[in-house]
Amino acid sequence: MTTKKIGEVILDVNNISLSFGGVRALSDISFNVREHEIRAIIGPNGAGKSSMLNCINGVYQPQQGSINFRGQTFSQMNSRQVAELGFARTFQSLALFKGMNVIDNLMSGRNLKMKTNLFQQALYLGAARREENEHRAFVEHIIDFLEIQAYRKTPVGRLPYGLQKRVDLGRALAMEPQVLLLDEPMAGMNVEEKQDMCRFVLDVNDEFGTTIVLIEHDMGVVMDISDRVVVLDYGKKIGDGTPDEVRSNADVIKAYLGTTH
Amino acid sequence: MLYRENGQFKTSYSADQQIFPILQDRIAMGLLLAVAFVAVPLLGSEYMFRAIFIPFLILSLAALGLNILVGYCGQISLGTGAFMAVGAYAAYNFQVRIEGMPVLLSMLLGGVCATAVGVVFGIPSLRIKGLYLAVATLAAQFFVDWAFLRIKWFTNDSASGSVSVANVNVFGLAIETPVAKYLFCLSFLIVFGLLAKNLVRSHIGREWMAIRDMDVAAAVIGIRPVHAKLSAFAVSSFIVGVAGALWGFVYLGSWEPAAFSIDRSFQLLFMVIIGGLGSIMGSFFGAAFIVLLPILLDQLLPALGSLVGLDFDTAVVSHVVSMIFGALIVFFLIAEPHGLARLWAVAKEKLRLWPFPH
Amino acid sequence: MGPFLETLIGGLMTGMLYSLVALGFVLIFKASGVFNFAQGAMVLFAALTMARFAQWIPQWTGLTDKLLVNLLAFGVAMVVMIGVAWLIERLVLGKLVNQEGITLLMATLGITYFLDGFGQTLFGSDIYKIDVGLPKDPIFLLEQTFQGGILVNQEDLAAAAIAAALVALLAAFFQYTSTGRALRAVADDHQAAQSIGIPLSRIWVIVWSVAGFVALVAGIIWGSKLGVQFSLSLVALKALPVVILGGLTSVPGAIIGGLIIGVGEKLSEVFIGPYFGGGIEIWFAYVLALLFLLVRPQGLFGEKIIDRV
Amino acid sequence: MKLKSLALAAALSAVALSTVLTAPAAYAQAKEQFFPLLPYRTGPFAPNGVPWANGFADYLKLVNAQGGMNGVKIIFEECETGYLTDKGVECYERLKGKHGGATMFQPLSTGITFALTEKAPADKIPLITAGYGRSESQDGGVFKWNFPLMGTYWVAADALTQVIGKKEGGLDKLKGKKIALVYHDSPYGKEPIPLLQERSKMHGFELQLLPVTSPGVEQKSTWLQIRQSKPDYVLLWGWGVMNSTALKEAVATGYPREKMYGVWWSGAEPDVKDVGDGAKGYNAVTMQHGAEPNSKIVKDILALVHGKGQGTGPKEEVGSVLYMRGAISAMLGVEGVKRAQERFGKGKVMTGEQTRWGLENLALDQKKLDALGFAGVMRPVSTSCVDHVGANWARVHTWDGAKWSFTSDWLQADEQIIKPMVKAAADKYAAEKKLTRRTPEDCQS
Repeated sequence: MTTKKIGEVILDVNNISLSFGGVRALSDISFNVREHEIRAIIGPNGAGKSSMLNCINGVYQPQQGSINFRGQTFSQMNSRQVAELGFARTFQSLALFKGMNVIDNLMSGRNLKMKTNLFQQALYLGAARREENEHRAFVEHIIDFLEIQAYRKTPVGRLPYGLQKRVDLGRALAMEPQVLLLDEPMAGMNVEEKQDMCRFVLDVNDEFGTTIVLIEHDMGVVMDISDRVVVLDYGKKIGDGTPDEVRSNADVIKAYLGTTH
Repeated sequence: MLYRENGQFKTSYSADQQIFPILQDRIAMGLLLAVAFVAVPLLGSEYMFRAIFIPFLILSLAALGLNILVGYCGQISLGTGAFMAVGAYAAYNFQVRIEGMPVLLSMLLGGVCATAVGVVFGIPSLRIKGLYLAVATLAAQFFVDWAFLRIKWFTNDSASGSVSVANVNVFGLAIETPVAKYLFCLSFLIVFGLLAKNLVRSHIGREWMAIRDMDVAAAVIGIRPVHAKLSAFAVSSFIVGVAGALWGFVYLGSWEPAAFSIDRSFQLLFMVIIGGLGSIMGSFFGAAFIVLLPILLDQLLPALGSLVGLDFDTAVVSHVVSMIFGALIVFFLIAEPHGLARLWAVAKEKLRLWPFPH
Repeated sequence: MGPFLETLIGGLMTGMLYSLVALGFVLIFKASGVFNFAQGAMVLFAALTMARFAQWIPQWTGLTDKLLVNLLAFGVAMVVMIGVAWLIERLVLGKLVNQEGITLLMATLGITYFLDGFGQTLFGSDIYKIDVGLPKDPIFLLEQTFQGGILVNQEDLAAAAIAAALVALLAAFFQYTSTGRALRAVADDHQAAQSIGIPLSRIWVIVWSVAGFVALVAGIIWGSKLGVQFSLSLVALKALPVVILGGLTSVPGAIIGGLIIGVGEKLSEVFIGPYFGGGIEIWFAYVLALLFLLVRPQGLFGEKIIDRV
Repeated sequence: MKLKSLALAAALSAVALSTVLTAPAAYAQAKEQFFPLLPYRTGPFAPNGVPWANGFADYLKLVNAQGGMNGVKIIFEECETGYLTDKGVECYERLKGKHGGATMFQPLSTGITFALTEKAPADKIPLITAGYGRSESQDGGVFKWNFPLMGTYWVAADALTQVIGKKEGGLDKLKGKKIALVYHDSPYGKEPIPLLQERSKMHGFELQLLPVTSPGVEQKSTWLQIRQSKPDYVLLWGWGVMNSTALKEAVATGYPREKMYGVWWSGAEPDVKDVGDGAKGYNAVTMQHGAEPNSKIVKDILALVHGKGQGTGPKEEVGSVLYMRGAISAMLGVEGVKRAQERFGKGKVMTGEQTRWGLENLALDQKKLDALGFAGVMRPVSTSCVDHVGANWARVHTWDGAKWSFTSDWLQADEQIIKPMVKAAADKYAAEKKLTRRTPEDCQS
């Protein structure tokens, strides 16, 4: 991991504030993400971690602040745009397409890249068929990578939780993202599953060189795999730095490490 | 025993993405088509064609259209009848106003008009969801009903507001005899069924299902809800509109808005529910079920009644029919939310594994 | 001016009745998250029961006192409606817990068809009379100010009064009785309600019974206006735009929505209708609700929905 | 899972069964003439549909009880349409082949009539639409198979204008008057409009059109409009529950019932009975039918049908307005067959084609009517190749709070007005359908 070269800052989050009705979810959050790094966001429940990600990929619209990605500045993101910029994301509470099987879930990740129009698809000849096949081939790589070959045609609703998490990751990878946002990828997993997931995350990071922003509860995991960590508490940023710095940060200890989770 | 897929290895993705990946299914399908195109026309009685097959085929088409919207894209609509009406009346106008207009073309154009209307009434779906949308689509139903009653232009100024079409013929062949009508509708259904199947297995279909299953996640992977929902409304209304044109031109021959009333919308919705939400096959099952059941009961109940010595008058029968309908809807929603199509799949699954339970 | 006021008043009266039906929707939606399409069918069923028993009781018992007969019939109808509520919970809702709204909506469509058929099989499909002695003749106000005066339909007046009273009653029920509070708790959060030991199934039976009661009252009023007949079940279609406008979860919404729709529809028909050849009120109500939704998707008083991920 | 397989079984067996059952038994009985019935005993209009159907059935039973049509017994079968067009078409298809073929159809619905008008010629089955259906179809030159016997809605509307004219003391007095038409918003309700517009042009009265959305339980705004525009008369083209609602609203807005005139669908007991006194003074046109509790025919039916406990409906209903309507409609069908037998052989079973000739050459003079027991009930009917209506006489009856009783003598619709309209409409239809008028030779067939 030490061998990995961390690049320039590509994502810069400036003074984001978000509130629902009266409730402040995030107040004045700023942090940045370097290319190829693994950036963790930690914090107790309700600290606003997921809201942070939701702001980045346009599910929520922050009231203040701006997000800068590779020199382009956005005050508000829209999901489509973000996806086109090369962001992909997984969800804390699974957000798979329950009615579809594994392949279709992963294929849906390729949607942005599929260009044939409605009529071509209706006829399903030439271009449309070719397109399907190309992307199917790519999806098969991901299936192999995540070791879920056996479940290709299973409706994801029927898969065990751990595997669903993998499919969720797979769908994100299918988008060939530059930045991968992971919302508690290991929540609710047993030790083996966690180890597998860690392996996948690290492999993605150095095989494809994908930049990763992840939210995680499990301190052990976070400290092991991430290069830098942001700590949120009650919507405020209380710490930012390498795992070691964060570990020794007084506020963080008070707010977070001290408490049990 | 014959129904096995082992030994059939897929060597290409296209092979794996076929509509019927299993050889036996393809054979069965082939046989079915042969029966539909050859055997039925030879054997079926006129009553069967006029009273069962033709309405069945046309309503299956409509159900297919509705299923794309409700079953695949998850946008409930109680206004299907309206879109059928638009298709029918638009086709009628193309027919009577443009000299020498080929019927086939006017029907498709009818579908196009339905598409336009469908998209307009689909726009609310971008703002409002689920139950609210259901009510919004009722607006379409009532408005369209009214428009065709009130605006004389649509009905070519016929005094009574009901319209009738001249003898339908396609490429010089008159669609007059029951068999001709049957084959006409059948080919329509098969073509559209195929196109619909292709759509739902390509990326547009995945967009629809993504929106249906988890719209936020769909947005995050770059699917535009606007595009997905409106395209679903468009495709759905097009098919429904063509079905409407067929219903008017081929089945009724002469009609009034009441032929596309809100009851029709519910009937179609039931077909989709009972047949199977999100299944092309299901649309056909559902249509068959809902077309046949009342006819069957109509004739069965009095017979049964006379056995036990009471005679149902027609009123009681039709009330009982509506009771049975209601009960069945509930039954399916509880026992098998995916409808007959799912039962079919389950049966096939069992057959494939037979004699082993799992 | 006179005609306008007249129409306005007429609209308000009708609106009151719409609210009454809409109320049924809202109650059930609040407590069980079910968009109960069957409300109209319940109105018909209740009214049929009432009408027929009001007719049969004298035949069987020889009772002649109209008030007494009506009361008895009312009692019977109420019992029947509670039975219906119980059966619905038992056979349908109980088996569809935690299903999506759409599924439940469709289930109630099924219930609608069943009740329509069942009611007419039991009670026949003729026009039946409910006579609870609502006054029929019109009264005229301000005859000196406006030539011809302003017509007010006494029957509507009475109906509106009853409706208003009923609403007050229900409001009180929700505020001050323990059951009412329990219902509100359930409405706010099913899990929470269960955790503090409120059995959902019983709550649902109660809510549906209350809705049944509302349906019965609505049925009696509409019935005595129009005669009890199949078409009564169509008043549900008139109430839909009301609930949508008012917001599915709000009792005041149902009332205000009802009034808005009632007035809007009558004014539109009387003053705009002629330019379109008339008959516009049925869709006008819906379009009104629809346009409103585009501005405020959750309706007038509905709670805002936030997607959580 | 058990449930599921059960459902599957049910579904499959349903399909299987139906294919067996629904194939009509196309064997011909000896000496039995098949009369199909397409009533609606359900839905919003049931209250009017039921007595009609009962009268129809009872009359056929009476004919059988009296030995049939020159020895040919009638068998009949009902198929509930619920007034739904597609259901009606299915019924038609189901019944037309049965029992050696349907003699004729009486669809009892404008919508179904329109649909069947397209199908009947191909199947060679005549359609009797006595008093309803499409008005232009009285032109036998174009509508070979339609028989709107004893008048159409145009005849009804024309008669009503005349009555009102009389009341005002001459049609010329209608100048400057205002007549409102409150109509059921459907082809049925719209039928009278062209004729009334014609009349209003002639006599210079203003015609106000007030559509009521089906089924017509919501009429407040309609009657508020009437209250504001204060028409001198209101014509009610309503139906089923719409009629009683209209009367109630009239009471509620204080519009005088004496100035309301209904079409015959709005002028029967079910329409007024639950309004009771409120409807006192309300008038409606009748097309040669009406409450005739004392006529011979009613006595016969009571004696020979209900007397034997074979009555279709309740005894009290016999002789009521729509019951009589049904009975007369049935009678016309039966007489059509008898007339056909005169040419094609007494005591034989008539085909649809033969019956069509019979209906086209009906000659029901007073003598025949008296013999049938319709003395005083109706006037002679005689049809021809060009004229499929046979008679255009009507009377008006009035509700006195308890029963209907006639308040006008016989009126005849004005052919000078109707004829050209019929011809124009029929030609338009012929043009649309690319039909040519029948030739005189064809009339002989």
